[in-house]
Amino acid sequence: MSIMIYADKIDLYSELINAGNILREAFGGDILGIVIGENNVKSIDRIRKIGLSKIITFSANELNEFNPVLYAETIKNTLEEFDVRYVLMNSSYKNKILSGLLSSFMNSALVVDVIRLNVEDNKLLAERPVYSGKASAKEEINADKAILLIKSGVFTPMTEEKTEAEIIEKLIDTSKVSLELLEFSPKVVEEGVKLDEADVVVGGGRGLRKKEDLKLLKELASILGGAWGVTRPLAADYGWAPEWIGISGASINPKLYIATGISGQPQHTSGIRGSKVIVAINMDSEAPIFKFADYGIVGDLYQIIPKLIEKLKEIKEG
Amino acid sequence: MVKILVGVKYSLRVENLAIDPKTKAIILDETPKKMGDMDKRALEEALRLKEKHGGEVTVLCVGPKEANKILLEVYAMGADSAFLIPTNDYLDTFSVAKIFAKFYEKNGPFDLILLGGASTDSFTGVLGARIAGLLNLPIIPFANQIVLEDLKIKAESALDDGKYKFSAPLPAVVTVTLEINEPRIPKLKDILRAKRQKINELSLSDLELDDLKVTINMTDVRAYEEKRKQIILDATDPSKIDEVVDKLINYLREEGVL
Amino acid sequence: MSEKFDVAIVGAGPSGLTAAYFLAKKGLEVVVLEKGGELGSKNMYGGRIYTHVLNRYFPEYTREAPVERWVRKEQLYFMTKNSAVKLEFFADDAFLKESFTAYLTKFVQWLGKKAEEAGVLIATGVRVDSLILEDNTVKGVIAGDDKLYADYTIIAEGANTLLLDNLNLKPMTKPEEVALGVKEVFRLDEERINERFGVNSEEGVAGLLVGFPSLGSIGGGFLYTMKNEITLGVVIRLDEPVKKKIKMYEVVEDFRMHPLIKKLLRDSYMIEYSAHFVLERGKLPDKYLYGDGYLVVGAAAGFELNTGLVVRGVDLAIESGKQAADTIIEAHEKGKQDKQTLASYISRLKNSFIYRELEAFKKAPRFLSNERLYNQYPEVVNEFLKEILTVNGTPRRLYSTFRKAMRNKVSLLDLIRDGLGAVRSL
Amino acid sequence: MSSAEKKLSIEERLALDVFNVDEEPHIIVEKDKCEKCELKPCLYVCPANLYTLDENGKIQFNYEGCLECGSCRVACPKEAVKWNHPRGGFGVQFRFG
Repeated sequence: MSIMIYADKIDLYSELINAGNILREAFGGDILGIVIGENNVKSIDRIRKIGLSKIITFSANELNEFNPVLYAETIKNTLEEFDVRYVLMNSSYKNKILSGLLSSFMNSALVVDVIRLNVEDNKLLAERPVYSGKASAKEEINADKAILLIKSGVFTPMTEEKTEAEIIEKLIDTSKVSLELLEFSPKVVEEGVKLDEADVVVGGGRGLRKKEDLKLLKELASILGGAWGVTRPLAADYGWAPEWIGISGASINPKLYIATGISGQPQHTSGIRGSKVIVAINMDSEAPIFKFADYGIVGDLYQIIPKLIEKLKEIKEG
Repeated sequence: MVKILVGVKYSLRVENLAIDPKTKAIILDETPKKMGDMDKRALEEALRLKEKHGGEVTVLCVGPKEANKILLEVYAMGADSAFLIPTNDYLDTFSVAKIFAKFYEKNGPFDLILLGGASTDSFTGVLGARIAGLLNLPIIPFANQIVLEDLKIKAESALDDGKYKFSAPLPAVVTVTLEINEPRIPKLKDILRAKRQKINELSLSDLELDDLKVTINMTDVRAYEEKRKQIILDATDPSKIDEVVDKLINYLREEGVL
Repeated sequence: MSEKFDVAIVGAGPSGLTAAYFLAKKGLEVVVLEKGGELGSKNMYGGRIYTHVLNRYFPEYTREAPVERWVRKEQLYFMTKNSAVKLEFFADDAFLKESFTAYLTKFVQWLGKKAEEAGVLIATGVRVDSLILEDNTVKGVIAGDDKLYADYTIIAEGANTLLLDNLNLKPMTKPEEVALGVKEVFRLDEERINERFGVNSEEGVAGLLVGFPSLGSIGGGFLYTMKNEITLGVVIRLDEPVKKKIKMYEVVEDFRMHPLIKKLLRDSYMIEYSAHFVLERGKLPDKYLYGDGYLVVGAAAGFELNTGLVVRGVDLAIESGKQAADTIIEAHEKGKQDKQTLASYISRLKNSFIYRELEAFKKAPRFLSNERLYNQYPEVVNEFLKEILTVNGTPRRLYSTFRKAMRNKVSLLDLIRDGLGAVRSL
Repeated sequence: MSSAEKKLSIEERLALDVFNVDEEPHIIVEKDKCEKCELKPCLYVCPANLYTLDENGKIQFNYEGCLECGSCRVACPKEAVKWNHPRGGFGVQFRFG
């Protein structure tokens, strides 16, 4: 039997191998890697010495862009050939679809968004956040086979040099696949990050005096590589932005949310609960937003934000 | 003419999760519920396809008996028939997928299975793919636009790294995002009509699934402490701003969010 | 699709559902239109239902209705900021079944189920925007683009009378005619509630709190024990917060921070916050209660009784629903919808307890709008008791202590006047 | 679920309630009328504190979080509050009403 690792980004194999090691210690077996697509196969040297015993590669042209049905067909045969019991993937939308298809084929359990993994009394236990990240669920795997989608960043990358993996190149017949990819348009990063997907969000409220002042938010957001947003009045009443953050608008789950000039009405705060860290900047020390904040600055946002931008720029530039 | 099977979930309202303040356990019975947000859009999309091409929309829900509330809504929106498979036990997505697959086989043929991209509460986002896997059908996931032409379904998927335009022959599974449409709000007459429609109940035995076995047991669901640190820095005195901003940056570094 | 019903009822509260139930029992085609997505989701009140009407119309309620606790103890608190004087009435067994605590949300769901079983069509999630007015006769309702025709329309929209006001079927509600009730619900386990209030699991407490809860304004606080919760809130006349420049959302929390209340609520946690109108004006003049094709029932008609000591609504609502049903059944048999025929609603009401009791308390609003009742008397009572109960070696006589407590707060003349006023109004 | 030991802000309390917020506001405030209103009763009667003053002393209003009591409609002396119930099925949903 063996454990298989598949990632849709080459750098994530070295994280997943550490999840694989937990399974290997408990259940034995070899850890295989499977790499799909020309570009990924080209970078294969980066994962050659992380502890994979074999790396199976597929580099047909048709595999360069994601096609869930085609990718599932590609992996299927390998699963049988190597008697794979556990599959580890990074948690992404693409892999959710891929693993869904594969798990039906394998007749296996499937857990996505795993943030903790351990084995107790020969039972595999996985933990994952549920209910918009408000709670965590412990799930006990009750099947012989399982696919686990691990959140990136949960396991530290393998840095030690291990024995070099054997490379097995494979071909696949793509002609019978029913799903056809007509067009792929990669995400344009410069276009601005989407509020609900951003790692950092800078929000503005009625403390902003005029529409032009939104440039403060935009500048701060861009230096942090994040998105900017506003509260409902600014969007719906003043028309400064097409959408807003809050109960009737977008719910956000960033690592960092910076609320500037926002008083903290529940209609807004219920949309920011998913944020890991919340910073509030407001003139009014009594503003309810401070109760929802990890770090609050009482003061004038027109002085504080420029200073913050200035200092972040210094850091960025060296 | 398209025959569409739509799946809807009786989902928890996660914004109103009932939590025991001491144990942090989730009190599921007390948490209000609703039709899943994306499921509702799947139904809306099915109704729009039916309005355009003719056909029939069948809705299936696996959940507790109270889920008939949302099936009433399903009828009010315009579905032709609604089925409930009442179950109080926790079912993993694989079991639900098996139920859908069996229903599809027994009550088909269907041209299309439309589902929400992910449920509002557990948000796993794999059900559609598992059904497609079991039935060996093509899947187009997380679609934010659907076109049906020449017995083919074309849809645009919003995935991690960009937009994918897929095309698949019918029958196929398509899951949808929140962006795909704005669901209709039933009118008085729709609601009155819905009240007279029958919610069909099927048991697992009716689907020959008596021995359905879950592959995952949820052993413990607990709310995270929702506590904010509330460290407040005073920068009302402009001369303090420099120092306060430095402090903030340090805090954010320690948190690992910069 | 053309829909036509015998009766259309706007609002699935206790009055509307009772009317629907009795009409359907007589074989009429009845539809109830409710704006809330689910039955009971827009209904809110303090927490107590008096049983006399249920005994008469729904005797099976003892087995079926979602009773939380039977009220065994009636408590009256006179409160100042830091102290309280409590009067407690412990009911004997006969009194015990006079009222129970319940959530109106759940009670309405129960009543709705009964109505549906009787054949009523209840459509939830329907906001009625207006009434169909043809030839000066109400002929049904309008919701969005849809019209629904009915021979009779019952307006059971509750205390916030939007339909009646918008169609000028009655004069616009004035701020001094309504009070705002704000309620907080606290979860506490059954055993601790029993222990804290000295009751068993079947028995409950109803408390009325005057003085501090409404910050000396006209109104008061209320407290009810549910099975696993305590509901607590304030009712204040709508013109008062404005006069006193106090914010309603703060009043209820200030009240909750009173040392006595804090003790009662220890270890509990809040699970809901809600608000609703309570009528202060008493019933609408007869002429607004009926017209060609329609009747007005429940709180919309002003059938709420707020005497200061007793707050009632559900029993009046049910009774008015029953009387409206009887009126329509009779009119339906005659095949008439006109105002003259429907006027028998008023004579039915006059023969029911509703008018008798509303009549009896007609003078109450004037007595109850006397500020001293809420402001000075709680202070006096508390200070008086504090004085006579304080032992510090100084001898005191009862009368002079009383005078001392009253000093600067209320004159003896006021006291006599108010006392007489109270007697006259009761 | 908030402990009863301390005062709760209106935000904390409203967060306990179930809202099915309609995208279409059910209350429209004609704010120009508010400028001539000295009393501004809405600031005091609203149990959800949805009426606030901005730094220029102008009324700000947000319909989300409305408990649908109707106080602002009745209390407003300038008829500036165009009040309606939220569309069917929307708005607050009491569970312990």
